[in-house]
Amino acid sequence: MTEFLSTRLGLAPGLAALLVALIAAVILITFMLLSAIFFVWLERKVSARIQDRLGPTRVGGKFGWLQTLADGLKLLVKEDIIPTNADHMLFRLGPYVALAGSFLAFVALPFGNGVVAQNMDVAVFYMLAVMSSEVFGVILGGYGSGSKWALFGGMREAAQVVSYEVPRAISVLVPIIVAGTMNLSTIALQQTGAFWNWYVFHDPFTFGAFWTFFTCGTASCKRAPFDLAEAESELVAGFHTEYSGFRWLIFFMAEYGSMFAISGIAVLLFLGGWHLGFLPWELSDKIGILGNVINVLVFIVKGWLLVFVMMWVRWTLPRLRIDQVMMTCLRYLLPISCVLLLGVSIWQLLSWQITVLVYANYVLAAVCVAFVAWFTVKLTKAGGVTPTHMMPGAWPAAPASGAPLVPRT
Amino acid sequence: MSQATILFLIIAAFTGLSAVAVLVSQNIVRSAVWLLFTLAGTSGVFFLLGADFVAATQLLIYVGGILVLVVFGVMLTAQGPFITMKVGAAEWVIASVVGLLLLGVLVMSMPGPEAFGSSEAAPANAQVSSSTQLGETFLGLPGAMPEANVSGLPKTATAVPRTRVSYLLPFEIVSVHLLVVLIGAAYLARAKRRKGGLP
Amino acid sequence: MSEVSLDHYLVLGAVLFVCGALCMAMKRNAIGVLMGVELVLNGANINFVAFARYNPVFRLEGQVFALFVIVMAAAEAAIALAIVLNFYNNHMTVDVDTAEELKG
Amino acid sequence: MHLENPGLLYVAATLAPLASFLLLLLAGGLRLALRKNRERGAALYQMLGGDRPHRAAAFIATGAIALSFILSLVGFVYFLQDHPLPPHAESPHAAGHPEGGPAAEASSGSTADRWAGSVRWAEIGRFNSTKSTVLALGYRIDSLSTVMFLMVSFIATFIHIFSIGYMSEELAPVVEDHQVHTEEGHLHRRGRFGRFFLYLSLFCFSMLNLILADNLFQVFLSWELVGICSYLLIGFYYERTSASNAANKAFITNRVGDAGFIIGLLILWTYLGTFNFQELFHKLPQALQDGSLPKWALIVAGLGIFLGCVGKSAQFPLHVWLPDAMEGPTPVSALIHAATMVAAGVYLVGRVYPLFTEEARLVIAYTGGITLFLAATVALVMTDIKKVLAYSTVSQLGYMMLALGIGGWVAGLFHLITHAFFKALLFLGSGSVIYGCHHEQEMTRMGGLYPKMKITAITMLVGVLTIMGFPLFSGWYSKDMILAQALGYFLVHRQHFLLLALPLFTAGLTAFYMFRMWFMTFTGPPRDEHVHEHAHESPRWMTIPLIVLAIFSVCVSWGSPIWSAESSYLGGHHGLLEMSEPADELKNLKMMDEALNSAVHDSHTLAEVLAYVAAGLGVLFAALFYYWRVLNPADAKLQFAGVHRFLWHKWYFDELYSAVLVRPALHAAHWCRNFDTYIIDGFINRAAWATTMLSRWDGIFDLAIVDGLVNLTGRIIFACGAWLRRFQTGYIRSYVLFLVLAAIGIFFALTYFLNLAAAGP
Repeated sequence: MTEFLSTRLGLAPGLAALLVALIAAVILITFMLLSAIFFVWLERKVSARIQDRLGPTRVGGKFGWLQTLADGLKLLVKEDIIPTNADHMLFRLGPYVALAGSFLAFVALPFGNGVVAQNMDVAVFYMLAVMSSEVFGVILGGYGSGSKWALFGGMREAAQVVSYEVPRAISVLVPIIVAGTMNLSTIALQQTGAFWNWYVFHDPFTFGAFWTFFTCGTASCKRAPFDLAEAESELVAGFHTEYSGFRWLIFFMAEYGSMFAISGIAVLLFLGGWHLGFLPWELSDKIGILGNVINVLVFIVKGWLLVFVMMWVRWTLPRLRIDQVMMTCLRYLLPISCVLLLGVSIWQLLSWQITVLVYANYVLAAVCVAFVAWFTVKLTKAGGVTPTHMMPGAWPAAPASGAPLVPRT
Repeated sequence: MSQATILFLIIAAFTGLSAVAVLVSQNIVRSAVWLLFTLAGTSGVFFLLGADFVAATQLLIYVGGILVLVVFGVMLTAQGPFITMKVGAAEWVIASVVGLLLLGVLVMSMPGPEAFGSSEAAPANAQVSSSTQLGETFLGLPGAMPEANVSGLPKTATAVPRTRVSYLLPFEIVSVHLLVVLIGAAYLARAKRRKGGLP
Repeated sequence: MSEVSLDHYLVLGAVLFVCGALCMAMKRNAIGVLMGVELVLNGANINFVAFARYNPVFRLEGQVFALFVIVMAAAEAAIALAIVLNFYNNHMTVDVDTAEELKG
Repeated sequence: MHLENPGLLYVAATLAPLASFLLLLLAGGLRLALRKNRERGAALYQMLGGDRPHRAAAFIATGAIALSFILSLVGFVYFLQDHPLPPHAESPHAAGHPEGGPAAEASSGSTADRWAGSVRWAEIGRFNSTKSTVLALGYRIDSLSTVMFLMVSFIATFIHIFSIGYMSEELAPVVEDHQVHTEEGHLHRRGRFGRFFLYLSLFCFSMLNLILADNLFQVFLSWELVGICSYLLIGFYYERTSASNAANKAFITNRVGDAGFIIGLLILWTYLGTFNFQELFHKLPQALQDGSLPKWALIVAGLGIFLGCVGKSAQFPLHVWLPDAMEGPTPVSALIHAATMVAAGVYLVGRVYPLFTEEARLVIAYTGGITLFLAATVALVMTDIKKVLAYSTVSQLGYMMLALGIGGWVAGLFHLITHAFFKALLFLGSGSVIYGCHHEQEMTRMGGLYPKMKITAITMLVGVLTIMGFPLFSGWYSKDMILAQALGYFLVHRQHFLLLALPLFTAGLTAFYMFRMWFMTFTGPPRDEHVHEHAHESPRWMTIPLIVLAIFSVCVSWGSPIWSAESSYLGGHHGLLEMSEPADELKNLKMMDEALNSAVHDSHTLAEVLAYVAAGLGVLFAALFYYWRVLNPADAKLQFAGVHRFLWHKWYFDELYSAVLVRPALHAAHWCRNFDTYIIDGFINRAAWATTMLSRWDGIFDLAIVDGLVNLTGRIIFACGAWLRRFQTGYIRSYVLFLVLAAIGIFFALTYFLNLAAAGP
């Protein structure tokens, strides 16, 4: 593209490169914004459904799918308040630092085969590094607010994120050892083919590493049940207590952006990247640009699915205590991830000699498919039934007339 | 003005000014923020120099780790009055003079373009070492190991037989060192009851 | 200035180095001193990586040394922060000028 | 059965109490050592009696002394076999004497060898081979020894038995001493049953060894040993001030006597070079003749040894300790301070009788005379039952000394034997009374005890009658002999009529005060209802010795015929004691006074009559005062108030000694201390001051010159350091600046030198 600009349009090569970079940045920003809008709507609907409510229904016709846009407009016109005690510079700087951390991660995130802003050799490493600096914005915001609630939130965030970075990085190493590269595009291309080629099914350790990574990712995105930094029952609203309007919005964009970035890494490392999972070849190689479009859509849907899982978890599980959060990391996730790392190294060494191990992915994939099938059947069967019999002591829905009111035992 | 030059100028200015801001900033948290920008800029410089891995490491460890720790330390200890920690104007003057002297010395002692022969231009991209090569060097794989030339002898000197060096052992030493240091730090910073009880 | 040369990077490294040294000399806050140390190390790192880029002989050593320096900086920061916390526990401040017990 | 060396029986008998002593000492010491950690040696500790004093100590000691008695009894039988008594028909002091005739010489020599022996103990003065002197430990048994030995071991045995009962209070683990008051009330201490018998055993050994000895040095050793036993036993209740004072008094008083004894020993050693009695007596005439031993030296030696005897036997100037010695337990009073130890002085005078010249003997006689009168008068007014007996003892000892002084060797020693029995009896009787009255010693609180303690009363009456000289009781024989001797002496030496008057008068006094004691104790209405109510007869451990001693007090000197004093088996003509009278030695020294002997022989009947009269008068007055109560003792006391006070204060001897001896001694000590403080210490202080001044000058030199140099060096270095330390500001930031400056400086220096090098050739 740079060549196209410089040769056809006669731009200076340096200027052309800058222009290309600018275009890529705009696309990515737009994507982040749009996905954030979608996520907010999704979150409201998901939480409502999980809580037996309807959620937004009116704005934008059906399903209230313009509700987020309305909210955003409202936030944009709200008064921007900076507290007197706040450190103005840090207070202003905080959201941008957070957003920058989140956004910079997208630079190395491949959406499809070659659809990437900067194809880096150390893309995974880079993304983790950049996303870990997102916390700095939170800390700055928390400290700069001049409020103790915000300070507490920032401190918790700092402790939590720095701690969770360790098991997250180690569990990322597990598929990297299998892949032998840190280039995300290469990793995704290695998983071409049916879904049993995905790294999550590669061996038991990568399977475990997926869950570990996803848990740590949830925690580093400060999503529930690890959202201690904004625990409203304890800290009003945590680090963004004093924020309002646009700056608050930016924090949320950063959060949803990093949610998608984490989901994207998980998809690329474990879930086959942009591959559909049943085609034996790389789609873009066969049908060109259309294949690329399909790949990008597949990738985005996969990412959204994982984001949906995060929301699902958020509205299902209660929040942990701060000491439980730290204990979960240091006492469970860290040893587990270390064991996984050790195990996958040994597995890789052994699978050179014991060829049976190479076929472990079929077994794992089959088991998972069977489990999902069984679970789906169970879910469909249980659907629509008011589970009164699951609540001992509850009255039956409609006691027969004249029958004695006897509680079920 | 190529793209690399522009980028270099932007990033170098950003980094250098941030470093100066670290120095002159009176608020320690602001210093930390400027330090963050300095470090991030340094990482950008590394990217510019083609050292992706070092740059990412710089980001991960410095920005994500050390700096958070620093801010953490600031917040843990930021209760005392900062006013008393001001330094006098005389010190500023002395320090500036000394700093300028030092800068002058450092600039004067630069090797200059003729030091390494034809090095006025950066080598081609092909010669930039990839992170894989770096990893293989750390692992001590025979093909990837560089020739031992840490002394940087000029080419005019008589050729000395060069053996290849491996960084596996130093790497292990450094990792053990890091572990020891972390344990030591945890021990040093563990919660201790202050003598005489709390005020 | 048509092309970026080694000297430019070295000047940048020198600036960082001088700023770090002055930071160590000027900041009364112990954590400020620590920041100065980090700046000095970064200045050195820039030099290492620049040499690695511009001198084919140093191609890998420069980066390796930069990595070692970064790791050492992490260790140093951990220790230094532990020391600062202890210092704070003992002196109720992080002003390094109060640590003058060894004054001659 | 024939023994080659029957004298060894006596040696064995002597050593038996020593074995007992050592055994008890070992056991007691072991127990004391174990007491601190009684858990570790629990078994052994409990076997040794644990915390509680053990009765076994008494059985061991009593068994040992009983063994001594049995051995001495066997030895006595052998002795009698070897030394048949001469028939009565033979004239006195003639060839019939066992050691008299030349024919008997050889046989007696060999006989004497069988009854004597010695071992070398130590050699003294062996500067060259010619002049070395051997100190020997030896024994020599003659009739005096056997009789004394028998008497001592017999009385000691029964006193041991008596003590088992009397000291039974000491068997308790904790004894409360009612006479000692501390802050918490009465003193509580451990029982000392075993210790008592430990001391008794040591005493028995020492006393028997004293009797057995064949040389003066051994006698002196034993002398000191019995002295220390006496000291320990008087101070047995050493927590009581009176007891410890009495013990000290006895000990110190005896030291005065022993000083004389040592002087005598030294003189004899110097001039004769031996301590052996036989050798002494053998060398003496020769030495006197050739003038190697001056007469005055012999007199001094005799008086010196007599001074020792005065101390030990509580004679006139040194008699003050004996009444106080009654602070010890009553069996001790009976054994040591009545029967045996105090008699040792008399025994020694008898033993070395040939050493006393005419003048010395006169001194002895007068000393005895004064003593017997003095003590008897004091005994008149004493109300403490044991004090009465103590003064009685002193008085009787005076009789013995008197008898020895006027040539009645046999009479004196005869009285010694009989007195031992009846005085032991009396003391044990008094002990029984005291025990029965719960340690009440004052006769003024007794009275009417006869129905309560008949055995004690009757046996004590026997003792009183014996001491009074009632016919056929043993005291009658010996006292008659003394009075007869005195009468005979008076008839020969008319100027010494006091030596007759005093014993005669005192015989009456004796009867008076003894009956006074008996009447006050056992008859009449009780003076103290409390004491009377609680009085009881003593246990059998105590009454049996009383009965046995009473029997012996009566019949110990019987002979055949029984009514003739001269025919007493023990002390009569050709009796047992006469066998060992040093008649030959006296003859050799021309000291035998034939006229006196015949006079004595003739005056027996008259003496008897006089004694009867005196004693009868004494009894009569005692009965008038205390039995029939015709006369009131209180009136007498008022009428003779001055005399009574004089006697009550024991002739003011204690006060006299205090004024004449004790206080001057204290003043002298004070003066000596002052001399020490002001003169000697002053001199020393001056010397020290001079030394100090010298060292001060030395010190000034040291400080100024030597230290000055050292300090100057130090100060220079210190100044350098002080200047340099300004650069160590303590501020880290300054150090960083210095560092940077140093780097800059090095850079410029390097550049300069490199340029120099480049510019150089």
